[in-house]
Amino acid sequence: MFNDLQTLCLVIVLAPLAGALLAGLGGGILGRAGAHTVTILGVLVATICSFVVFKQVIVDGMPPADFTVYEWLSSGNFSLQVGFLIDPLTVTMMSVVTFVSLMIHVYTIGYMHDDPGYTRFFSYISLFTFAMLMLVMANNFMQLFFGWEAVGVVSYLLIGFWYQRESAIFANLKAFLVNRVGDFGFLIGIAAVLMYFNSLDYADVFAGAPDLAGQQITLYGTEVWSVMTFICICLFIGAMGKSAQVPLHVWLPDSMEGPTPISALIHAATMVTAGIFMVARMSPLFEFSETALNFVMFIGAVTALFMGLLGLVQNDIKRVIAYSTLSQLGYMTVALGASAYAAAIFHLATHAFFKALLFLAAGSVIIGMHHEQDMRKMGGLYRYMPVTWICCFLGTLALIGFPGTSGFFSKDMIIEAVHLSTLPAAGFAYWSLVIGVIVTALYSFRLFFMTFHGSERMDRDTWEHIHESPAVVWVPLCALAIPSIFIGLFLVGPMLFENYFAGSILVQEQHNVLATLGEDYHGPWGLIVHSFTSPMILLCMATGIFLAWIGYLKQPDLPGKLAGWLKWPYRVLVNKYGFDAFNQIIFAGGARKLGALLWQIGDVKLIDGLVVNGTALTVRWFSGVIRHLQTGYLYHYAFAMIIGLVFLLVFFVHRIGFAGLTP
Amino acid sequence: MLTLTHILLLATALFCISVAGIFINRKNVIVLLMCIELMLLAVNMNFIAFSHFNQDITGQVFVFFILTVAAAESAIGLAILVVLFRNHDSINVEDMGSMKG
Amino acid sequence: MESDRVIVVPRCLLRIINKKMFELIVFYIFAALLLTSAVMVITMRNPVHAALSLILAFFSSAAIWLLLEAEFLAIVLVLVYVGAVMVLFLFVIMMLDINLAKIREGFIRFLPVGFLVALVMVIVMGSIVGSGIIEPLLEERVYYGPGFSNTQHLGQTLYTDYLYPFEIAGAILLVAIIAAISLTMRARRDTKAQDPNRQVAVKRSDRVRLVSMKTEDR
Amino acid sequence: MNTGLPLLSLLVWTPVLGGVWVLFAGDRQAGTARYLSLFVATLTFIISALLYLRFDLQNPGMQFIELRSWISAFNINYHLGIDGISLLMILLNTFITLLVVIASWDVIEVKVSQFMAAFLILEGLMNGVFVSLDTILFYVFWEALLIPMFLIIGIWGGPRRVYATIKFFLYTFLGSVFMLVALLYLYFQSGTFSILELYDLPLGLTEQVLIFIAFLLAFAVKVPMWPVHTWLPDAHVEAPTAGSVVLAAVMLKLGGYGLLRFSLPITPDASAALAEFMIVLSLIAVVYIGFVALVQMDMKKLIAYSSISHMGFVTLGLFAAFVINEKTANAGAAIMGIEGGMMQMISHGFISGALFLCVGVMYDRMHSRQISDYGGVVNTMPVFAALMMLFALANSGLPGTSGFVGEFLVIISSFQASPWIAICAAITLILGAAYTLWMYKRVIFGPVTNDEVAELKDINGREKLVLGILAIAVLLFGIWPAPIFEIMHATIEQLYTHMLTGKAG
Repeated sequence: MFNDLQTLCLVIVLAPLAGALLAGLGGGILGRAGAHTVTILGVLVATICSFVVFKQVIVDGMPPADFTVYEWLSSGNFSLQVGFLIDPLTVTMMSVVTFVSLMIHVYTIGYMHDDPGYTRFFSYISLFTFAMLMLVMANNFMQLFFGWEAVGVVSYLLIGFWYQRESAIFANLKAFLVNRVGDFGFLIGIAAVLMYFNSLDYADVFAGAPDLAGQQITLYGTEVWSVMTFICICLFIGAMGKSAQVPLHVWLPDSMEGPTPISALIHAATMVTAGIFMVARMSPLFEFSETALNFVMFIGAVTALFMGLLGLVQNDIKRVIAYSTLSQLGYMTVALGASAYAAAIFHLATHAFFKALLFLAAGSVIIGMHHEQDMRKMGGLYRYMPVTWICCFLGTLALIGFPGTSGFFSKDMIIEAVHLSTLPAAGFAYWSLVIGVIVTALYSFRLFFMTFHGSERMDRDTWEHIHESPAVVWVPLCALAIPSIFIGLFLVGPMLFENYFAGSILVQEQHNVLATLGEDYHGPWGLIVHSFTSPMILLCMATGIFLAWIGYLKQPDLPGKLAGWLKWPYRVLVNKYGFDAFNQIIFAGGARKLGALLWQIGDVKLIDGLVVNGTALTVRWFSGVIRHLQTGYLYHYAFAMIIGLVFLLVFFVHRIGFAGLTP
Repeated sequence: MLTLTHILLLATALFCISVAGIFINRKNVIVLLMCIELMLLAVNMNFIAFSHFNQDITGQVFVFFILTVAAAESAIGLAILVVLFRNHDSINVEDMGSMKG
Repeated sequence: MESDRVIVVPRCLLRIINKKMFELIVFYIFAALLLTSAVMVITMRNPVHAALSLILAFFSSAAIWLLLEAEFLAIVLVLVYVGAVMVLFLFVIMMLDINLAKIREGFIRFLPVGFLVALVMVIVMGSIVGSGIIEPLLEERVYYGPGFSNTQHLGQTLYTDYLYPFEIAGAILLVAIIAAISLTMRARRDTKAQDPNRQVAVKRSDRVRLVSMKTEDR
Repeated sequence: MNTGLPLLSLLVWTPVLGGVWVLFAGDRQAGTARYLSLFVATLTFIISALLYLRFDLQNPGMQFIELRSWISAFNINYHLGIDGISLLMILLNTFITLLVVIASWDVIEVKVSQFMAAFLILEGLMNGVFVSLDTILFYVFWEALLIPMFLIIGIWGGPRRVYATIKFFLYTFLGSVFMLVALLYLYFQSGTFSILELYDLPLGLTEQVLIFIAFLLAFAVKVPMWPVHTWLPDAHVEAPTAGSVVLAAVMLKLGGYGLLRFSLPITPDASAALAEFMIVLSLIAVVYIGFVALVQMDMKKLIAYSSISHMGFVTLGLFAAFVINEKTANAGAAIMGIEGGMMQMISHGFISGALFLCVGVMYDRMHSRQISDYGGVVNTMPVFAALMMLFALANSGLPGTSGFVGEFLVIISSFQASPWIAICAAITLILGAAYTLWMYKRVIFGPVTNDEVAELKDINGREKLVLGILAIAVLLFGIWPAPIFEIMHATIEQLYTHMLTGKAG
């Protein structure tokens, strides 16, 4: 049984890797069809195996398994190993990742059909699947970090997939570097873990966490921090990078330069949720630091509200969805801060489905519009692309949390959980999320109305070619639409209130908001009914939809006027609060200036100029002076010799005296 | 009575004369060479004196070698002089400044 | 051993001066000659005269060496130095057409300096030597006597204890010969001698040059 | 201990004599010279592989010892032996030289036999440094190996090669002269030139500090540590590709090796006393040089600066061990730091070598190293771009490549010395990625910028072979570094115990 699981896990991880290697190295031999066949086969195998493991763990109730595959290295008295931890949290992530990835693979056949980098693309996304699985299945920090960086790299490669576009290669470098800033914190966190727990294995670390709760670390002078707070905040900085929380969010909107399937797979459904997953995985640590939880919640709330606001002024269809992703990640982060880890993971799962759906729908629109992404040049598409229209509508409903859709359950639970949380940041977070609901509804329907309804604003040439996308594109849409709507209904109960994550997520009694919620839980229908009986959230949502209807269907010139009236706030939003400009000037420019300064002043002037060449110049100057002693005339040398002789003689006689000369 | 000191003083005087010669005839390479011969002669004188007064033949062996080397030296020195004269048309030391730093 | 020496001196003088005294007189005579000739070497206007003075100096020092029982070296000095080296000097001096006036420039100017240096050295060295602290190892001066062969003695030492240095000295002389020859020898440019080596090594390209010319218009 | 063949002597003299042999092949038979040097390099690599196979992993001491009297008047011996640290260096050296011979197969067209001979002789001499157990023997090899490198840069180098060679030579020579003084002092104290006997020589703290500084001058120049690093960028820029590869991949390791072989065991108390100073220098190298690398316009210079930055981790790892011992007495973490430093040296050998080869590949085609002359190379050289991407990522310390392992271990262990050390060191995570990938972006990505780039041909079979082998090595030791650690573990544990015992009292 155990061995079977081990083999199964290895197959899950290695099948996509094999696919990636075959497609990547043998792409030329396999050809396009061969490449997509092997990669899809690999991911399909991984998906099926994941479902099998999912069934074993969740349905059959198998206890969590933690095993080592091989020893990576042993140094000092530490042994770092590569191994897997299979528990409910892991299998949930595995299933989500592999399923979404499979859908993306299929969708890609259609989307990337005419692209010259077809096989390369399949190799990348399979490689991504491998890396993501390594991340979620890790049983220690080293491997987690491996997966963490590996997904970052694949994301780097994929954002820059169209390497001829200046904007794409700018965006991918930016994404990688911003992620590296997060990883920087993460690595420090890992170092702290090693120092205080003397191990990097989850099992040892989680077991030792309660003992360390009171310990403190001196950072500088007399500044003393709780070790747990330090570790958790460091780790969370990593999560902020990967899950694009303010202020490390700047890379995500730019990452939309990558092909749409990538936006769906990596920058909506899986990679960006790695941070959420990681914090949930580390719940046994975070639970011991309320400071860290507050920090998490605050950052999440800021992201949820303010990134959502940015979505209101974007005109690029993918960027709107990207900002919506940022906002939704903020929701999840808030849930983590409120100790409602299960709710965060639940939202992660539902979000993976409906956001992938939205992205793929957007991709479908983009194909239909011949790679036009500006919403101002769309409109009225529902006539031409009915399937996409319906799928997009369902996705939008799920996104805004319309009662009954999966998004409704997950988002509602988060808001309720935050409402119950007793942490200092909870009040701010709660109101941010509630306002966020209005904003979400507004930008979602803005997108929906601008794209599919209203007047047809595209040019004639494009208009003539608008068509519904091929089956490989819309079948995954439908396949994703189904869980987007229904999965919440089935999972909300078990996942949040029935000890689903027992053993993998730890919540302390005083933080356990979900348990409090669970006391009033009467099944999913109860939740739907509840939303109508205390309709604040619902009203917020309705407000958002109404505003969108007014602004983008009824009076399309209203938003423009509004922007004219509110010039200053509008500018702030269009400039994305100035983050990009700030980073560009202070960090990118500053680093280059500093580098140039250190190089030109430090290396070239001081070390080389003053010390190294300075020494040489001194020697040259000195020898230039004394070389005049070498007149070249024989008699000068003879004179020098004789004078020397005389001096020696005199010295000899007077110093040593006559006595010294006697034999 | 002839003592060691007599010889040594003679050699000293000879040596100093040749040193003075090097100074005075600083432009004439030939005389410079001759002065060197004189110096060597003074040195040889000392060797022989010590050899005699100490009854040790080694001093004379040294003189023998010095004579050999001095002969070789003057042969080469004169050869160089000849070449020099052939190229410069002069043996004036002041005309030879190519080693000037 | 004193009686063995046959010295032709007037008998009356013998009464006043004994043998040692006589030795001293001979020494003074030759010493004076030596110093005078040495001074002439450095002051003579003409290099030929200087060389001749040097020869005189060699002769007088050879005489002093005879007093010191270094007969072989005294003879060698005369034969080799006077006979070979000094002749070489003279030969060179006469062969070269030296502008005497230029050579003598600055003679007077440097005279005081030379004199000063020489004086300092004389004082310093003389003060060492003259103080009498340098004494021979032997208490009494010992003579080898007439039956003793300085040449044999020197030869025995030279060919046993100093065999290798002796060989090296020979090698040095050889090198000096070769060096002197190779320095002064110059190949004449107008010689008509043929070099078979170059003749054999000749290549076609040295002799024939193929020229491709443009065909002329008719 | 050893059976039959004197493997270490073979390891040193096979390439040296082989080099002389190649030299005699002459330029008229360039082909012969090439095949001959390939043969010699392969033979040497096989010998080193044999060494690895016969090496006893559990034994922390010296193995394969050869001891013959050399200059008996001064008690100088021809004393060879290796432990885990030396073995790794030797394997790296023979491996890289083999690759270098293949890589410069038809790149070098003038004076082929001399070029190949220089590399083979250099290889032998470097092996000599790694196997010497006698300080004078060590010193002789140490100085002698400057000569081939001097010639390689000076003859086959770029336009400013004279300046670069003189700078390189004087810098390194200045340092090593001080080492000679220290060695002689130790000889007069102990009457022996044997390194192993010097380990047990009791020395006062003041003496130790002076000796440590003398050693440091020699080794810091080679590593190179800030602020004696400025010879490296110049030397790299002017050196031919193969020269840069050997310089970066192996010669810099001599500095680290010297610290491990001399400074730490012979002057442990001084090392402990000056550990904080050394850490500060290392951190300056990591951060300062990281910023400097960011603004380089010349690819080779950029990689050279990145080498300095990465070698900062080596010294950081070695000296953080002392502070860790002082603060937490956590032996495991301290050893991890030292082993991390070692690993960083090995991996830097692969990665910097590979990156220099990559620049060489482009230089052979375009005759320019300026980043601004390139752009969009991926369009014409996709295979090359993929390989270079791997090396660029490895250079920025991506997990799964060997570049990660050393940095990771050093950072997490130095955290125990002080969080701030780890934080400063970890800045390289950002800087390393920034300068490497920014360069990659400007050179490889983007549309084709000029006609010359448009006419580039992708790498040929030979280049593929060399870069492919390096890629496999980089990945293999990233995914499974355990074998490297097995080799050095016993030795480093013993070294650490010795370091802590101290000998001032």
